[in-house]
Amino acid sequence: MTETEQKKMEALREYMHAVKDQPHSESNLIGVLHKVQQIYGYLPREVMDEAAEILEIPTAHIWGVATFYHYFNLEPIGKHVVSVCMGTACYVKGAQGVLDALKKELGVDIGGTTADKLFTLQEARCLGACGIAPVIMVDDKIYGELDTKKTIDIINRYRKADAAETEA
Amino acid sequence: MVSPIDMIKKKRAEAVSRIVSKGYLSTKRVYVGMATCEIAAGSKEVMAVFKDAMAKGLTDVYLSQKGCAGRCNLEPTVEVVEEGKIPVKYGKVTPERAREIVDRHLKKGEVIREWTI
Amino acid sequence: MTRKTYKVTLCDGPTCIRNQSREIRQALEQALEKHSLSQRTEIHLSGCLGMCSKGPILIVNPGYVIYGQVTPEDMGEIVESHLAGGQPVARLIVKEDHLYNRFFRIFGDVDFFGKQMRITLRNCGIIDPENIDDYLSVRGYEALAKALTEMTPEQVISEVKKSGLRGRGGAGFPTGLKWDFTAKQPGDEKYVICNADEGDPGAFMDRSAIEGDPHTVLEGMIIGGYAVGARKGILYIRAEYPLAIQRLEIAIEAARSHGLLGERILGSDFSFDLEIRLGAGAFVCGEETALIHSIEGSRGMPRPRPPYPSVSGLFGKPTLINNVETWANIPVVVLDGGAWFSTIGTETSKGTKVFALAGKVQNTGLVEVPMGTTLREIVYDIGGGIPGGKKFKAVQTGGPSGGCLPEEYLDTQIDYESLAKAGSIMGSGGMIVIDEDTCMVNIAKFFIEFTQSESCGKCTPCREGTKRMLEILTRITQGQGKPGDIEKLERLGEMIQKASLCGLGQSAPNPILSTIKNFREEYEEHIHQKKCRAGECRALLKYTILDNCVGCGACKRACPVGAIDGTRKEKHVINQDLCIQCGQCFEVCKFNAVSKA
Amino acid sequence: MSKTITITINHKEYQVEPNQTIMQAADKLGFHIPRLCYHPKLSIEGACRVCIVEVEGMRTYVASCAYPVSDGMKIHTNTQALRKARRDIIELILDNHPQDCHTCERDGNCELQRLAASMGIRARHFEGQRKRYEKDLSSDAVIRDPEKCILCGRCVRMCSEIQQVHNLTQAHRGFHTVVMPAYDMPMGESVCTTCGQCINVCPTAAFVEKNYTQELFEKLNDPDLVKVVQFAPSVRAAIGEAFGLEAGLNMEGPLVAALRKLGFDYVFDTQFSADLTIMEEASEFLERVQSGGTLPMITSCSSAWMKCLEQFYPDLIDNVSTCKSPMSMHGAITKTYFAQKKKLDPKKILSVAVMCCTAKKYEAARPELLVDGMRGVDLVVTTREAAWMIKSAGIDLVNIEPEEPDHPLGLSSGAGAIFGTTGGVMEAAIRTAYELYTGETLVDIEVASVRGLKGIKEGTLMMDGKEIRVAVAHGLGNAFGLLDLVRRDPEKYHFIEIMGCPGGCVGGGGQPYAQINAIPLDDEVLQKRAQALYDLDKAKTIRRSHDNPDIQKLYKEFLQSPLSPVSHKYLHTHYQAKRPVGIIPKKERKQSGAAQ
Repeated sequence: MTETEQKKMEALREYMHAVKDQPHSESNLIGVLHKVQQIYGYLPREVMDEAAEILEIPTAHIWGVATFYHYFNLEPIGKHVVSVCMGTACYVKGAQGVLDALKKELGVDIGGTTADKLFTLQEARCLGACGIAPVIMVDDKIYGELDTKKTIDIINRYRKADAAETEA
Repeated sequence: MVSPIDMIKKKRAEAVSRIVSKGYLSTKRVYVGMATCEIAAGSKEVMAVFKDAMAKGLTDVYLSQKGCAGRCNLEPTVEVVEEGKIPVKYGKVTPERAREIVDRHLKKGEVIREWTI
Repeated sequence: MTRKTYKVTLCDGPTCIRNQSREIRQALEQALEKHSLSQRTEIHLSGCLGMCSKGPILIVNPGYVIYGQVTPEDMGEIVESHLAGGQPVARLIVKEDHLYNRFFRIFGDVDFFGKQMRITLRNCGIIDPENIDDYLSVRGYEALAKALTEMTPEQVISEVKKSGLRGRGGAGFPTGLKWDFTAKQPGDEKYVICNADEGDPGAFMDRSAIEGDPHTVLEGMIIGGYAVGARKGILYIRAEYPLAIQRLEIAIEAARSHGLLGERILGSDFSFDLEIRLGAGAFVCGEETALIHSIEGSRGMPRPRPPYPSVSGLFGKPTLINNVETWANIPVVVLDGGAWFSTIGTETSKGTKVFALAGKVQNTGLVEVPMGTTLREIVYDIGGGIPGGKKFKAVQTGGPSGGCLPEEYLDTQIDYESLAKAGSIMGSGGMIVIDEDTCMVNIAKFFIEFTQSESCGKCTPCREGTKRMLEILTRITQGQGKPGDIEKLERLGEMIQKASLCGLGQSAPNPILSTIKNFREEYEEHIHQKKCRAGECRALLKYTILDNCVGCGACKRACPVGAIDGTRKEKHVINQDLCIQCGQCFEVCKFNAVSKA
Repeated sequence: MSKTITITINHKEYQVEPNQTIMQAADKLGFHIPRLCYHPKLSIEGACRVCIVEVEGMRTYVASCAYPVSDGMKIHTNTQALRKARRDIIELILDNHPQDCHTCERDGNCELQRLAASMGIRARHFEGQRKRYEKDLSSDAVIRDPEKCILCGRCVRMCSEIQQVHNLTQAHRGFHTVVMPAYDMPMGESVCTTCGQCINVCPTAAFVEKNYTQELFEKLNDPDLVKVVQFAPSVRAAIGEAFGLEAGLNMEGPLVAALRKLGFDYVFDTQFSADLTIMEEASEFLERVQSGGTLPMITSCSSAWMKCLEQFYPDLIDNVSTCKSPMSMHGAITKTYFAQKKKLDPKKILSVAVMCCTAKKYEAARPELLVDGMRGVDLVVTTREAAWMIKSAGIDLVNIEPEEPDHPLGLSSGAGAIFGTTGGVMEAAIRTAYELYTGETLVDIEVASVRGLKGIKEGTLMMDGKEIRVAVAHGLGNAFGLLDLVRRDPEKYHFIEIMGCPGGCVGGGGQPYAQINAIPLDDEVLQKRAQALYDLDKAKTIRRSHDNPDIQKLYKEFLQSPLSPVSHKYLHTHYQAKRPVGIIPKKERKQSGAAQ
């Protein structure tokens, strides 16, 4: 765990202790899981265990919640998250092709992380950029009006940037 | 006792005065669309151009953000409002276009017809 | 009080001139002189503002206060009260000001905005959503103040009832009635909830409304809390909307610091506070009982009703749930009255409706139209028709819960009943235009794929039934449809509609059943002739090499299954038994010698 | 009496009570609406949609288990359209279910199978992809087979609402929903207490006990082994149901005879060691009272409760009696005293227990319970397994000539018999403790305050002017409620009986499945089983454990006296705090729990 992670985790612990005595404290579970994911990018089991203890919520219940909501990652994710918008506007304008191209290029299925841990491929519902459909979002940057080639170019740009970073 | 209505009226008057004090009465008011869709289309970069221009001495402009008016396919949008004149709405504004809007419209008063919606 | 400086715009259009606008200007100047405001006020003349029926028009900025049918005699009062005293003259304000506000910003864009009417989105794209001053300046929180000053909770509810407002989340339940039920429940622990878990693929009305004007939603909820006797409100919003969340946070903070949230709001006895709770990617949480479970920190699975949330909702307490658009209408209803609101729209559906217009249409975007507008007006007048000279095929409303309406329904009016009668639903506001390039079987498959993956898994019909429907549709689009498949889809669809636990399941078959009803021949072509007229179903395509093949061999090299044969410089042939319709040959041919049909 | 309302079912008018569901009203009127996820003791799920009915004026069908009746309501329970819809629903469930009825453990006992038959399903229309999951064989007691699961959610509700163990949850969603412990941990490593109540309420074979019948048949044929069996009190009160007999028949004699016919050399009775347990436990209690030991003392007979204690209430370990359960005492005595008496090599003894319980399979494997390095009980089979073995061996339990258990470990008092029902251990202990303490005979030996199915029962007893406060809880959820009281106020009680299963052992996780149209764990059935044991007690001349001559002989010949060093070596055990994956050590368990 990095130092920042530790600090954030400490803050999260404080938050959990603070909400635990409020009425309906168990209702804060989803908020807590959001915070955990913000820190680690996914929900590590030890942290869910800790949440169970502090908030006094059965671990099985937390697991049920964590697996129900697609927003939560149960495994570590890649350095970049590539989300393909599969909203209707994007779909009608060819999002499936973009998704297929990405699957092929990255060699993973939806939810999968590449072997080099660089990309995780996800499906998004509507990213709200219907005007420039079809779109993908890499981390929090949106790329629009895509076709197969443009999509692969974007991926290659990230690869290059990462390679440069590694060298430096 | 002051009624809620009276309180809200006072708040409104104060709000208006704050808006005015921020230069609302400048000749030109520039509104940049800053909703998710606009930002996805690149409006943050556009906003930066206007901010930069003001930092570099562009005066008499009141810059504000606004939500989405619904013109998704023409985003990012920028509006230039001058009192008494027909407001001008630009669509598909890129940073380059924004710089030209600064130079031609805001500085020289020329409406760039081909980019208006 | 410090005197402000204002800009006054006077309409100088022909009608207004006829109605004494010149005299008005004189009277205005005199009045300004009298209050020594001449130096501090700018007067502008404008061209026709298009509000001739309300002319002469006088507009005061900042604040966008529009006065209509003013006379020279009114000038004294306007100057004294508004320009000197800061308070607009209520009796002269054009009642529909928020409807006409748009004119300030739409010159030159009349095609898109001309047929729209903006109530929900009255401030969207006009004010700075992160600045409460902007909202206050456009009569923000005045409805709340009005309710707290001169209305009892019962009167507020009666006004909402009078307005005829119905839930904008899709089902169209009368809002006033819902409020009434919740208000009549005993107990002082009650909740109001804003459902901002907008999840229809391709719908972004709520996000835009919150991002453009978060305070309107807040104000609506505070009024709702006052009306039903709740002290606490919760905004349940998708985690996927970070900007909307951020703006809500800013808005809540600002409202608190202005005494508009918290203890003793605006000095009254009414206390109320708001909290944001995040969704986490589950479409079913738009269903109210699932949403409640999610707020409670559980799996977002619906439960049977009754009891309805108005009786037993969040934490088992009476709970009022409305969606973003519904809440955004409330300040208008309270400020301008239910009677006025009910003049907009049709007999059974009042007010306006926001749609996210997308798909194969020229102007994609967010539109708000009065109920009663026809689909044709939206698609062609506002949307600008189909791009690329393509032919219109259908319009899909209501997202995964709705249906596809073909050309003959284009003159259907937008209201809850008419859309339902036509075989679709109002829904939350997704509107997708479909042209001839889109396969109706495939679009049905797209929607059921969505609902199937969003099914919570609780009830059998939805969990198992949608899976089987998807399998059948997948088969059909892959050329493996069998006689009887359509009937199976109908049989499953009708059962799922009637037997599912919640609205998600009950409406999941709609896209399939409506496309079967309206485009049955496309299904039959897929099944019997193995043909997809839109050319979308790849497996049904047939690739052939035309006579202009030069025999370069590019397709042969590209074919992953070795289905192409031919000697160099001679026409090549595709072995249809081996072809997997991957389309590689079509892609690589530089001579357009591969045809797909 | 509230005013009645008028409803119409299938065109006929009826007067019914208000404030009930359509299903409840229909049940009373003789309309049995088909159902699957509904269970009267659990919260309303409304998930399976099998119990849908048509209510005039409603756009959709409604789930009769959840929808309340109202005046003037017109209900249809059996229209053609409804029948078709229900049939399609069951078909959809079958389409995602293994088609292996013939080789399934619950063949003939399966609610889904019965429903399919009653719907008249004759063809399959919607077959497609079926879920595929591995069986979880990790637990010594409970097997989880997610492929057979139809997601009715009864097990999850049982585990969280009644037992409040919260081991099971529905994970993932939609078509991919699976019932599992936290993190999909193997059952054997989870917080599962092995109580087996999930098995009791499961309509299919998604949860079953780990089956040892084949192994047992094999060993019964091993000529080198001396085959010894004991059977628990409540087995005799329930096994008849597995043979189509009505609930509450005491099948002790036929069962003894059947076990002999199966090939056991000695058929003993766990009621004997129940008496032995009382000797030790009552003595331990008195010692604690007299010497200022940790009080309240809590019983230790229930194996599921033992696991709970170690996981959830480690702070109360000192309060729990060190006595082994009757089954384990029996095993220990079998491999020592009995072996010596019969001059047998204890390693050649096959010690088998027929139990109403799945947790006893877990208990028998606990290393703390080894007897001179051997397992006291080598194999545990449930009532269900025993019933199947008897049937499979062609033995006619119903018409068989009854027989008596063997000596020296088969004779029991009435106190031993009532061990099988909630409150029974307490009652038996009072009978002995009172006399050991006061030296007087307890006249009224039937302790009404600890009988019955109330969740937590309390009673007081005067012993030589000293007030002894006792409490009894059955079902782990009730137990947690009681133990939380103890945590807050340790002085409140002196002696507490805890049974892990609802109703005590008569409601054990290994008891026969509910018969056609019966409800698993139906209170009426539990009461009948308990009554059989009380009747057995009443019919006995010896009704106090310390009056059992074979027990007296055992002490004389082998154990010397209660709590003697020999007793301690063979009849007592110890516990230690455990922390399996997914556990939450709670200060105060949430009452409502999260039922989802």
